[in-house]
Amino acid sequence: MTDEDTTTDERTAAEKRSERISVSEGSTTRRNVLKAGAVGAATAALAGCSSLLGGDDGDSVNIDQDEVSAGLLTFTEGAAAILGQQAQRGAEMAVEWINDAGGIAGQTTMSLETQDEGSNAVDKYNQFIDDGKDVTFGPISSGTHEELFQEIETNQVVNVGTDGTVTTLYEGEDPTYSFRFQNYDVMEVMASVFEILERVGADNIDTVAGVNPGYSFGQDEMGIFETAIDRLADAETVYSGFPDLGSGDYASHISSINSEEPDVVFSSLWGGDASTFLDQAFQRDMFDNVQAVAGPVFYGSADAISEDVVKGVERGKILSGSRNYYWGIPEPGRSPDSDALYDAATGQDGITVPTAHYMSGFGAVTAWATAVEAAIDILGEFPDQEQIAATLEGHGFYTPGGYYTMNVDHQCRGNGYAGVLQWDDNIGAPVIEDVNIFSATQISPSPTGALTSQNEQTGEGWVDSL
Amino acid sequence: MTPGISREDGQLKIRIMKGMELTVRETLGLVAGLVILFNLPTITTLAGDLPIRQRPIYRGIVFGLAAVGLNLLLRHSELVSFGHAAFFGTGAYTVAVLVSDYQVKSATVLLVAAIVAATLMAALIGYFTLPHTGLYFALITLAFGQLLFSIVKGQRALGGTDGISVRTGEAGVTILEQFPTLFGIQLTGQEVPNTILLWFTLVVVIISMLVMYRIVKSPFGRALDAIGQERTRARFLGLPVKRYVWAAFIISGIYGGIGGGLFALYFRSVAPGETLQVFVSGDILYMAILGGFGTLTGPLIGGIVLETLANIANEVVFTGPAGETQMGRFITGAVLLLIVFVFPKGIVGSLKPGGRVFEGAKTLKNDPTVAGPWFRQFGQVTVEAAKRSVKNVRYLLFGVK
Amino acid sequence: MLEADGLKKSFGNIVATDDVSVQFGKEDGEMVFIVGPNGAGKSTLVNLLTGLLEPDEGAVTLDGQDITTMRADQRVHEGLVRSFQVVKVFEEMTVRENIRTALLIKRKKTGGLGPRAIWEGLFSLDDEHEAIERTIDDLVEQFRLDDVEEAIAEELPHGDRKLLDVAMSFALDPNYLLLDEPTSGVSAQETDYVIETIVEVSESQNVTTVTIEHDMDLVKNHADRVIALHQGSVHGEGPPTMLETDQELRRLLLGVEE
Amino acid sequence: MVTSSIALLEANSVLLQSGIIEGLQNLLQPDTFIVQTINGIRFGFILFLIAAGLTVILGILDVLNLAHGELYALGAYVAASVGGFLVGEGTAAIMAPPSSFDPVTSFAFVGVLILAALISALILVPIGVVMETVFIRPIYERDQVYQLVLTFALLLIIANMIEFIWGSNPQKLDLSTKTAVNDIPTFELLGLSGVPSIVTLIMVVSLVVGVGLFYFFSKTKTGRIIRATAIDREMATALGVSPDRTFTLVFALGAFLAGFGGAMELVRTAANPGMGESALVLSFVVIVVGGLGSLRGAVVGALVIGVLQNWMTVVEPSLESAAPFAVMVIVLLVKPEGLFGTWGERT
Repeated sequence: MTDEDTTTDERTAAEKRSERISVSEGSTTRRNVLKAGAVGAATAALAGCSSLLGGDDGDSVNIDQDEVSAGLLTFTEGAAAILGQQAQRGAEMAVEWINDAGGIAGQTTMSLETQDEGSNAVDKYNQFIDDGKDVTFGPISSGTHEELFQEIETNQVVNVGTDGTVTTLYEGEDPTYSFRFQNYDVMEVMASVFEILERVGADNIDTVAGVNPGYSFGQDEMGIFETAIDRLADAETVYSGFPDLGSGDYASHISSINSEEPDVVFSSLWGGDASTFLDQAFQRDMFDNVQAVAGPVFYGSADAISEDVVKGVERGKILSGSRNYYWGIPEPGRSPDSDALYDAATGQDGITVPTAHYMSGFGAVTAWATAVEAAIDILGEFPDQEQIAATLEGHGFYTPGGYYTMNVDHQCRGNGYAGVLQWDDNIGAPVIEDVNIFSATQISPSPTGALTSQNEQTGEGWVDSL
Repeated sequence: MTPGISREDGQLKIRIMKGMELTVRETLGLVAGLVILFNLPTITTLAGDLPIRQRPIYRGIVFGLAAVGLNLLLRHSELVSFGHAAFFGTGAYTVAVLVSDYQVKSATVLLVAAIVAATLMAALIGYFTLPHTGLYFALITLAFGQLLFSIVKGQRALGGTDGISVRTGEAGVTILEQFPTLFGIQLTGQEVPNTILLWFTLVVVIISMLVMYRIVKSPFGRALDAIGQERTRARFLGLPVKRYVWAAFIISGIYGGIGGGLFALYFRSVAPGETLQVFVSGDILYMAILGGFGTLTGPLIGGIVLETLANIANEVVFTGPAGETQMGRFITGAVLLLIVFVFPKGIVGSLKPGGRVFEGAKTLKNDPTVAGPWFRQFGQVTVEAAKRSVKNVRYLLFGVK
Repeated sequence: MLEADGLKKSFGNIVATDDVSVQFGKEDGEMVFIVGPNGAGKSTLVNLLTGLLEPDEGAVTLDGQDITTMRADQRVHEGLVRSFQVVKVFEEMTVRENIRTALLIKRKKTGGLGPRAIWEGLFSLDDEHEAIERTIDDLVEQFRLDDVEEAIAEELPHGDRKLLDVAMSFALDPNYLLLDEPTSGVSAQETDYVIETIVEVSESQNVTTVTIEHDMDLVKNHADRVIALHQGSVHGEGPPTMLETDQELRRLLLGVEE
Repeated sequence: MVTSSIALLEANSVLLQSGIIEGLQNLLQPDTFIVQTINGIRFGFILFLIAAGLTVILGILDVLNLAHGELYALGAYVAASVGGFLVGEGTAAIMAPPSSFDPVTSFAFVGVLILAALISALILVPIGVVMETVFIRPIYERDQVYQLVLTFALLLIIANMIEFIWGSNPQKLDLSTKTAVNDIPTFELLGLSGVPSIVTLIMVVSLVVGVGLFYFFSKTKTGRIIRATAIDREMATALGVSPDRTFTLVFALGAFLAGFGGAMELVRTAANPGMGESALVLSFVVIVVGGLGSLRGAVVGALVIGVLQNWMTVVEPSLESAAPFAVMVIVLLVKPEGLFGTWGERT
């Protein structure tokens, strides 16, 4: 127990903050340093509109809501837990920072309960609702997200999705309560496509191949990739394989690629599958037969990718995307918030480096909390679900990873990151070097923040029109 | 012969319909069960934090209905179907496709369509499985089930692995208005519409159970019993064995189709993993055995229990070498072991006269001291099994002296 | 007329029946016994005659129709009925239920066993037909099973199970009844009783009964005609006195020379 | 957004047709054909190791062991731990993977790797014994549905225990162990690139185990006793054979084979939570195609399914997972007893 616990409610959040910082300054332990960083970053993270922090002048409104409870659906079990664990830790970290800052608007603390979305996810979601959760976050799976979407609209409690990549999720729909922070798959595929064009050059690409997971996500990604690479580089797809999720066997696909010798291989394999695929491709000399292998989500399995592969493959041949977040941007040292989040995350159990999924959890919580603050600022009281939903539409906010906008189509957009996968001996994990930052307008149909009439253009239609 | 009360061999019997007479105990169980099910919404609200939820129980009811159908083959024709998800999935997908592609919204029409589709599917698959019995029957039904699963999950038009939503997707209409209707009532919103659909489902289930009762007590049911017990003899008694088994297969498929159709209406979304996959078929089979495949209501109760159990068991989390792990599958497995070794007649079968729980309770009531020997016996069996394993491992590793 | 012409059937290298031709009249109440040493092809012949096996050569005709073209239930409808060497009754049913199952076929008068019967069957209970219950009463009495009529079949003594098996065959109202060793496994005292009951009922119902039997005394006492098989061929056919006069047959059957 | 699913299905099937012809042309290019066939054979060998245990247990014990796939998965997980301990970088208790090819050390390393696989498979033997003696033995005489429930219960328990012990992240050996094997030239010597030596290793070792299995059943006394028990349980008992011990031995053998298959597969790929389920379902296909209870059938079935599935990834990837079941259905309809079935003849 530290003396923080004895602080009384009369003091403002700012006072508490400064006090804690001073406490940490007096100590050299790692934990306290982390905490100092964390608090600094929390200020920034929640300062999307700096005035929202209210309370700075000790004159906050009384919003009569001491606590909100949130539910997070994510993969805590099974092969996909490699992603879900990051999302969960990210969301937990965001909640921790918010509470360290005294809560939303300095008053309302958050609690977070996590459930596995692997089986009967919708049941668990409804359990959250039955339990009276004020907000829900998640899920990761695209199939679950589609199912959940209509439940959310029925229940009328705001949900901010962490992932759920399908392009079509909100197309042709008119969602009110359902939002998605990350992983609109057009964005990550287009980031990969532009990365490929940048590194290999459109003129050097005649043929492409794909190995993507054999379910809706993989088929979606490959479909978008094929269209885009055809429009932008006039390249032909010579091979397209869809191995089952978790099959662990890519021999036949790699053999096919070796005999076709395409210029570029595109693979949206993720988690353990991505690292197994890279291992086997390495063993079968696939990298000798192609100019580049690009994976929009390779970096999601940063913890599992083999050092030998990354070191053994010619530099620049493995291109990896990192969706809407990469911890190395802005460069370490240039943003205290980003550094603080990195330090805090790597201090958590089971996280070597925070990946885009870490940010999907962190960002979803931040999106909601900052929107609630914005609403409180306007209303002077705690908003109801409809008001939160209305505020979230078009809401812009900062995270340590950068600025994001929740568009009117309920799809959040931010910068996309992609670069060359390299090994870093210092952190014992792969990193992305020569990172290209693609702006949201470059890689997605709707321009950031602009209040265009919703869904006038589908993701697929946009890619097709390039 | 109208409903009424009669006294036979000194026992009070309650006649529900012609040929259907229940003991007082059975009647009380039935009434209690129905009261509980019809009042589920209230009960789950009162339960508060207790893990009693309507959705898993509903899932149990509709899968249990499929298990009741499967039981017609299992109990009477003694054929083990390992592919019953095919019919459940057919019913569910029929509803989903009709709603999303053809804007059909009437729940009753959808349910009839699910029955028709399941009938056709069962007729097709059944025709090819007719010559087989025993393990081959199980494996060929499994093969057809997995074939259907593999095909469906590869169809983009059916949403692939993500499946499809059970709503029309009409433009300019809110999501809530895109869902099916029952007798003109919009089946949306959490509280009331789900309750209406639950009640409707329970009525469908009651009718289905009464029909199944008539089927098994009819000459046709008798013929199925005969075919199951001694197929060759039945053939040489002039029973058209294949035609009867085919008919039974179709009827059992229809029950799967109704279950699947109701599933789609309630959960509003259909995906191959939860309606067509081989382990869904397995679950339907285990529901029948868990509840007691020698009984009419057993499979339905087995369904409710298995789903509720899985729901509760997953709350149990142990911390192992690799961190926190949900122990749901372990617990479900342990319960299935218990059924195999201690209560082979299943839940309902064990509660009936002659069943283990019923007789055990009677003995215990007469002489409470038997509990001691029971525990001792259980201990002895466990110790013996352990010794046997050790001995066998020793034999294998070091040879027999 | 049940007629076999030049039946040949082999299993691998073993010729079970070789050029066997036999005839049986329809509903003439004749008691025919098939005799022969083990491996003579008696059971194979019965299996061929009832369509359980298909001959390699030759044909079996029932009233002029080749029986391999008929379904098993059609053969029963045409009056060709059999029992098995190993008792095949419905073990988990009572005696009455067993016979009631056999009597299902009687429903041909009310719609047969086709789709319509299945449909109608769903709307009637199994024990509704009074006429059928009376027939069961008669059969149970004829086969002296009345004191065990509510017993589960698997709990009956072996002799009673055999009788039940035969009673079910008679319930089908056969024109030709083929019995594969109805006394196998039955105790010596019960054997007489089983055979006598069969003969009694056969005669009263004018059923042509073809029985495989090992007990020569019984054959002598009850047979109208004897067919002797040896190594798959018909060794001889004639009245039961044949068993006395044909020395070679006596040697084959009894294994002794006098 | 809403399109008639029927129209889409039709469009789909037209696409499929043109794709299949093109795919066939791709497959029939000599290099592709040879490499894909070798891949298929390797997969077939692994499938054989799994299916052999399943089919022998089925043929002799008359039990369809649904937990068999989990024994395979368990083999892979145990091998990840054992292999990591024996040959892992930094943890190597025996020897670390050599960094470049050198005949003596490289082959010695392969030997240690095989040893690790053998140890892993041996660890499964007592597990198999306990499964048989404690759980399965009491229910031999019971209705077949109880066997299905029992072995399914064991499946659930083992799968949950695997997750309890190893978690849900895939487990694999260091890539350097694989590279060390791949550095040894094998198919390259035949002028065929694209088949890493690890595949050769898996094929050779599986082949040796497979031949050993046939030798065991046809030439050794124990093997003959097992076969005699399979053919006539009563006769074997009369000859003084203890069926109990035979059954335990057979089950332990099945567990060993499945575990060994898992361990060999781990050398090439990673152990993951779903691997048991898919292996189980594919082994069903193998033993049905080959004929229930037939070891010869398992060989043929495994190779047919393994090779066919690999060809299918080139011809029409979307049919990859449906193809085995389509084959199974066709075989069951045309030759219900399987290609080498003897099962149907038993009563």
